[in-house]
Amino acid sequence: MALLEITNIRKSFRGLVALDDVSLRLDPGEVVGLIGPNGAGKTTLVNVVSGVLKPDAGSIAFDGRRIDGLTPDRIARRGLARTFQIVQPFPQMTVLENVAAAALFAGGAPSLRAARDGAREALAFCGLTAEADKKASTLTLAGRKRLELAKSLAQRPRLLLLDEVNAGLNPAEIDHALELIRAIAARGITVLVIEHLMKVVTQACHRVVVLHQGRLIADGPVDHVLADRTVVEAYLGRGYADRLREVGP
Amino acid sequence: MLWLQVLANGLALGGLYACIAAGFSLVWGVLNVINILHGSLVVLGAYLAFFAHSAFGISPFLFAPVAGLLLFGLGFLVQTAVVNRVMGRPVLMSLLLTFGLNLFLDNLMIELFSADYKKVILTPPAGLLDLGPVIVPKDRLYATGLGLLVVAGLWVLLRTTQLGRAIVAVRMDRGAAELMGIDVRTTYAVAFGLGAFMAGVAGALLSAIFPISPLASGVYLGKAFVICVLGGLGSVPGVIVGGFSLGLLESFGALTLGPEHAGTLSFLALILLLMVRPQGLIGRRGFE
Amino acid sequence: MNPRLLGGIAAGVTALAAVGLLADTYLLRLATTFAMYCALGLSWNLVGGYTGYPSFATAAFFGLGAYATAIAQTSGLPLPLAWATGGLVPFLFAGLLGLAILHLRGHYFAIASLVVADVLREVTNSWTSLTGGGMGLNLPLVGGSVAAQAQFYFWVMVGLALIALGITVAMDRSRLGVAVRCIAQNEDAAQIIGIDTRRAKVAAFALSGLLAGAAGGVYASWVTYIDPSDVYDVSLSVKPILMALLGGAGTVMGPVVGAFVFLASEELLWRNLLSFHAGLLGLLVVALVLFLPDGLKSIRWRGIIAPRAAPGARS
Amino acid sequence: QEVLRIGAPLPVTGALAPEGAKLRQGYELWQEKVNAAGGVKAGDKRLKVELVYYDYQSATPKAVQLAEKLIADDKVDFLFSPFGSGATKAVSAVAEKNQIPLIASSASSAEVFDQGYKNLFGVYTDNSTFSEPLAELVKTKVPEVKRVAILARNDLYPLSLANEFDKSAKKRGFEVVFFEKYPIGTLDHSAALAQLRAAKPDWIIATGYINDLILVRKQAGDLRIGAKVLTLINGPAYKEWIEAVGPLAENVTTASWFHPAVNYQSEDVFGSSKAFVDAFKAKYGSEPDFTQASGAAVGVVLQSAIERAGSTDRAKVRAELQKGGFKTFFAPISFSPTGIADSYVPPVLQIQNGKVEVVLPESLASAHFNTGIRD
Amino acid sequence: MIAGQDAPLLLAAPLLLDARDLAVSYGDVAVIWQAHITVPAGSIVTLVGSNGAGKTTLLKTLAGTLRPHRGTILLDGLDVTADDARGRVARGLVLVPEGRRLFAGLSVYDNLLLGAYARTDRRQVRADVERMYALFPRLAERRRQDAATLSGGEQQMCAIARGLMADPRLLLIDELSLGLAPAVVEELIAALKTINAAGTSLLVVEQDVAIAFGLADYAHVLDQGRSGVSGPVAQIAADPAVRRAYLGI
Ligand SMILES: Nc1ncnc2c1ncn2[C@@H]1O[C@H](COP(=O)(O)OP(=O)(O)OP(=O)(O)O)[C@@H](O)[C@H]1O
Ligand SMILES: Nc1ncnc2c1ncn2[C@@H]1O[C@H](COP(=O)(O)OP(=O)(O)OP(=O)(O)O)[C@@H](O)[C@H]1O
Ligand SMILES: [Mg+2]
Ligand SMILES: [Mg+2]
Repeated sequence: MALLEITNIRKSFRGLVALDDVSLRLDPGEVVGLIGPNGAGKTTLVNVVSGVLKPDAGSIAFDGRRIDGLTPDRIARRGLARTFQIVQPFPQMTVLENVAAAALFAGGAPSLRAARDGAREALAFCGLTAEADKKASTLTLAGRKRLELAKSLAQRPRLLLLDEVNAGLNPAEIDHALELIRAIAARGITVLVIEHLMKVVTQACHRVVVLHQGRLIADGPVDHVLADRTVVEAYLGRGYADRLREVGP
Repeated sequence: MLWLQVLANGLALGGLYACIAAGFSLVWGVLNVINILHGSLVVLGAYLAFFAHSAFGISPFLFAPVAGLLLFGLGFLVQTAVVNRVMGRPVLMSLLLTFGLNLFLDNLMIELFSADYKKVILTPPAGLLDLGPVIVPKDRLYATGLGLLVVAGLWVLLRTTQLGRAIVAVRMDRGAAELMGIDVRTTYAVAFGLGAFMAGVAGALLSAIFPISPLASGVYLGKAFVICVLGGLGSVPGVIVGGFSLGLLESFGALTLGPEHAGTLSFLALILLLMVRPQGLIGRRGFE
Repeated sequence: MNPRLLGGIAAGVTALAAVGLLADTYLLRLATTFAMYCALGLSWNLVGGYTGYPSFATAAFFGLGAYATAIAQTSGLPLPLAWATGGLVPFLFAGLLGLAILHLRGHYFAIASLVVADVLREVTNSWTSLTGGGMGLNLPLVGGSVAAQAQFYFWVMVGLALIALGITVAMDRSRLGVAVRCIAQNEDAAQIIGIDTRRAKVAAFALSGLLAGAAGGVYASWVTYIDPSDVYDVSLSVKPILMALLGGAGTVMGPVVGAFVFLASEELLWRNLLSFHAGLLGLLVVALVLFLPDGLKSIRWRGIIAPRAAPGARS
Repeated sequence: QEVLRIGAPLPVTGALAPEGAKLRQGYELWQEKVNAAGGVKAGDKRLKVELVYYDYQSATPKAVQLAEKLIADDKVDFLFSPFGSGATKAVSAVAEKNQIPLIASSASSAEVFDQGYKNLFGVYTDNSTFSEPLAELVKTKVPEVKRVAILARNDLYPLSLANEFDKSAKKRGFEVVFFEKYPIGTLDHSAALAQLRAAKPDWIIATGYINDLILVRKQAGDLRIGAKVLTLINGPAYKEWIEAVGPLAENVTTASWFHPAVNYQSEDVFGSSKAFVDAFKAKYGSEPDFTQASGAAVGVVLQSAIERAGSTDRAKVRAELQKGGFKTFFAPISFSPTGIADSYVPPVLQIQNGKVEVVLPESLASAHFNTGIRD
Repeated sequence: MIAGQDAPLLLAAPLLLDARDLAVSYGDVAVIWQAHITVPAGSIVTLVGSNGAGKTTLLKTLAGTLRPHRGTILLDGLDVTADDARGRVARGLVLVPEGRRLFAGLSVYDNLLLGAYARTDRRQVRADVERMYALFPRLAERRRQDAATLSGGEQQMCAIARGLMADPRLLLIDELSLGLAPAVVEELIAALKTINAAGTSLLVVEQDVAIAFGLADYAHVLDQGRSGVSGPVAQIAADPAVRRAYLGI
């Protein structure tokens, strides 16, 4: 059975159709890449799935139960976690407190102490242990992105939606991030990765889907999709093909 | 017949109400400061007009721009010296700050002018506009007309000038505004000064209609609140709509439910509106 | 429990007991007022300090509690039950009100909560058959000498302040406490990590209503005469905010410390100046906001003696 | 020299600040006069008058708190009341608990005095003493009056006054065609007045304070509302009111417990109403109104009671107060068993040619009653 | 170390920007210990460094929103260390900040006009707006939209366009390609090269070092708050240490 089943979702903003009849299915254990030009509707899709926005039409089922129309907190407690492209920390709390709060609520930790333990583990996993007692507002941009990731991991999710968590990393740091994603997948967590960094998409994902002007225009194995002419033209550009050759998929 | 008269009454108040609320709305929308001091500034404008009238015989309607300019200076100073220091801090801080200033100014005015009610008496009286079934006092007509005119002027200023755009930019992100080369502190001070200008004009206009006392500052503040929320925060067309809505709401409320409940009615309207449409009747973008 | 907090409470209770046993009626009245301010400051702190919603509804809850108690008491309910009514009615009211207005943020919430007291005042004014309208309501006197009555209400009010403190401590340490602190900092993020933000906000708001309402109830039986403009007075909404900010909003003891300092300075100004004390109180508020934005706790005593090097960051 | 300490909670700040300032002027004029004359005679002692003021910020609870402070900390011998009926009612409970006589300067609503307290004495007569003579006057002098309209401020005293007028009017067979309340702080009365005009009343009565009544009169003028009789209470007796409304003041009737136009011979420090008015003018440069006069009146009443008792013993002074029969510049004053003054009829006043004239009672009248007001 | 002693002398070309021996801290926390950076007139310089190295901090210092507690900043030979951000904008030094910082509630169009706030040549400003629309067609489509509701990548375009609207002599860009789709990055780079050719110098922070090196003439490395190697791109790109640390090779 599919873990997430998105069926015929539509969403528009005052006439602008951001999602147009999108259907997508994620199976347990998959790591799927979601790519598309700027403004294609990727973040909107994450917002609709996580309950931040209500879809105009269509349905979403998580683990066999409808979740469209539920509030974000209930969806989170069911085991669906997401990160924000524009990061959303609790700025005046320490990094540890930020993550512990996530463990306490959506993570279902029985006590504050258990939550802190869970948080430490998530921080270690994301390489933020040294930062644990800093105020979240003092982290660098990349640090805050990793905090987003640690928070969503502390929720012990079954499905994780990552919206450009690796933006702002240099290629060497991306290698490390790739390992992280693989480790998450190894824990049995299903992951949807939104990323403009093709290195991440090509090296971490089993499958990739492409959104363009609110419509799904491709869905399939990575090499297959990236060889598609429309995808290359709409999204990757000419220079990309050259560099792809350089770095290697 | 009665309805026509009540309609005229409501409309005759609308422009003046809009003028009372415009400065408050501007400061709220642009500086993100709920200026509790606003009512006291209105009263101060009224006193200035009163003294100008009793000492030199200047009509409050002519004096209004002068009162506005004097208060602009005061507002500019207050912002530069005090309010600028809490810009960008949580809502409560600026609220408490202007609350403290209001307490101070009100009591200062009581000390200086006493709490007795003063009144500008126009000689000769402005007279009435008799339209048969409907009678409208001319002093109200002047006040409402001039009030509307000044509000429209403010709108043009904010919409079409570089200053207007800078005022909004500073409100949205002061750090980024600095990076555009905007002088943030001066822009704040000008915006607050403009708010005070509107208060001064409104005060001078209403001095010909209502009795003046420091004790009335709360009443004007309350009106400004209601109008602002009714029309939409920080929006100039909003205060015009809000001003007329309140004028009509009060007039027809008093007619249908009795004057006793007219005030409650406007507050209830405000709460209901907040619940279903927090952006007000027409306000949308938090400026203009 | 934190030993310093415990020590502080113990010291406070001892001081209060001393006041209760020794003082003359006026001092006792002042101490009773202090306890009432504590309860109000703590009540506001649950919403304004912990949850970060700038509530101006304290006066509404207070007035509602006062009238609920007054009506219960005149219709023959014994005192403790009348006070319970005074707490419960605002508790339920705050819960319902919260459902209606807690989706508003920032200034909009502030306004909505501010207007509630006005609406209640007008309703009370017009509902003459139940509330006496503008004429006010007289409450039955409790028997006993002047001194005994003063003592009695002093202890009741202190009890209420301790209950408020207890509720605050319990919330501070519970999941609800974590939830509202998250909400205060970033409500969207709070919801995404699984916090039922609506429930948490409404719970904090209702508890705040309970405490402020109970304070209003005890107050009503204490002064034996209430009228709408007194118990729905906007200053009842503003003063608790000042106290909490003064002592440190979002902390357990902040409002208590703040209530003490506020009452002391108000009394001092008022005693020494017949007419301009309110103006000076205004200046005091201004100074407080400018120089102690985080309350008394932000004073660095060492820093005052030996100022530290100026920080490098400009803004 | 020994002192007589009197506690006086005052509304120095807040909504009642203007009234507070006036009361204080009255108190201080009396105090100055007595002390200049050597003080209050109590038996063979002469007591210097000392007034202890605190600001109760126009808030009733604060007034109650202060009364306790005055008794406990300042150990005052007697109390003057705060301003207005509501606060007086609340403070009278404290005075009663402590058995301290409280002289009320400004309470006239029957509700204040029906609590069975023994220590409360008010120098104003009951509100019905305004409505009864006026209604009688209208009935006899303007027989064509049939329809009455009442507009009242929704506040303890003005509302209670309006209710008295309602009763007095109905008692005489008038039809009350309009009776509405307006909330405190109303800026615009035109809607209510437009409705009132539509009811076509012959006699219009509006109650409130000076700022309300300036607005009511102006807006009634704006709407060209005419009537046979226009009664506004309290306000028209004030100089500020007459100045503020200008020609619209003509023929407006009002009533007042005291007015400089009355002249009583008295057995107090002033000697007569006229002497009081002169002393007031000399000190403050303007004519006293009834609030200022009532401030001095509570002083002379207390002083007379102490001098008759020959001591400051509270029980004895209370007994003298209950006996009554004080001839003061304010009016001849005695108290009913409930403590409210019942020994004089307040003058009915009318503005004629910009001046306040007494039209009732006949004994004090300075002019004839005129009917019709300009519209 | 004496100021300027080892400041890299890149060229005989006049230096547009010459910042020496900078030290910056947030409160008590020192972030930049010793940094030098120069931008020859007419060139494109890239600033490279790992996550948390202090790149953003350095740019903010150069733009005048942070004050260094040591060091001097010369613009065109003139000491601007004491000037605030406004003064530096007036001299042609403009920053596109990290996190975009668009004016929410204002349209894309208004945001662009605000970028030109300090300019007085009204007519040229209108023409430049059209130029930006040509450069980023997506912005032209969205010109009336509230900037806060743009997609992540659209916001980045708007921010860069707004910076260009100031008609700067030196434009500092933090995180150039963050959140941009590969095809857009390609266009942007081409555009920046055109703008550079027209006389605007650029100092760019870019995590994707491959992109950065493709764009810039010179590169500076910032390592844990201290200036490291610097020189022509070809030379730096060949440095094995740099390749290992930033290219993951
Ligand atoms: N609240 C809103 N109101 C109006 N338009 C919106 C709103 N939110 C998003 N949009 C528009 O919807 C489109 C899709 O936005 P979305 O954020 O989903 O794009 P995206 O695929 O995540 O792009 P990016 O890669 O740049 O982050 C964009 O054109 C955006 O401008
Ligand atoms: N406001 C602040 N207060 C305290 N420390 C801060 C603050 N902002 C940044 N820092 C710290 O300064 C250091 C450098 O931050 P900076 O943002 O300049 O790095 P960066 O090189 O831009 O990193 P990134 O590539 O992740 O954007 C980091 O350790 C960060 O935690
Ligand atoms: Mg996106
Ligand atoms: Mg950075």
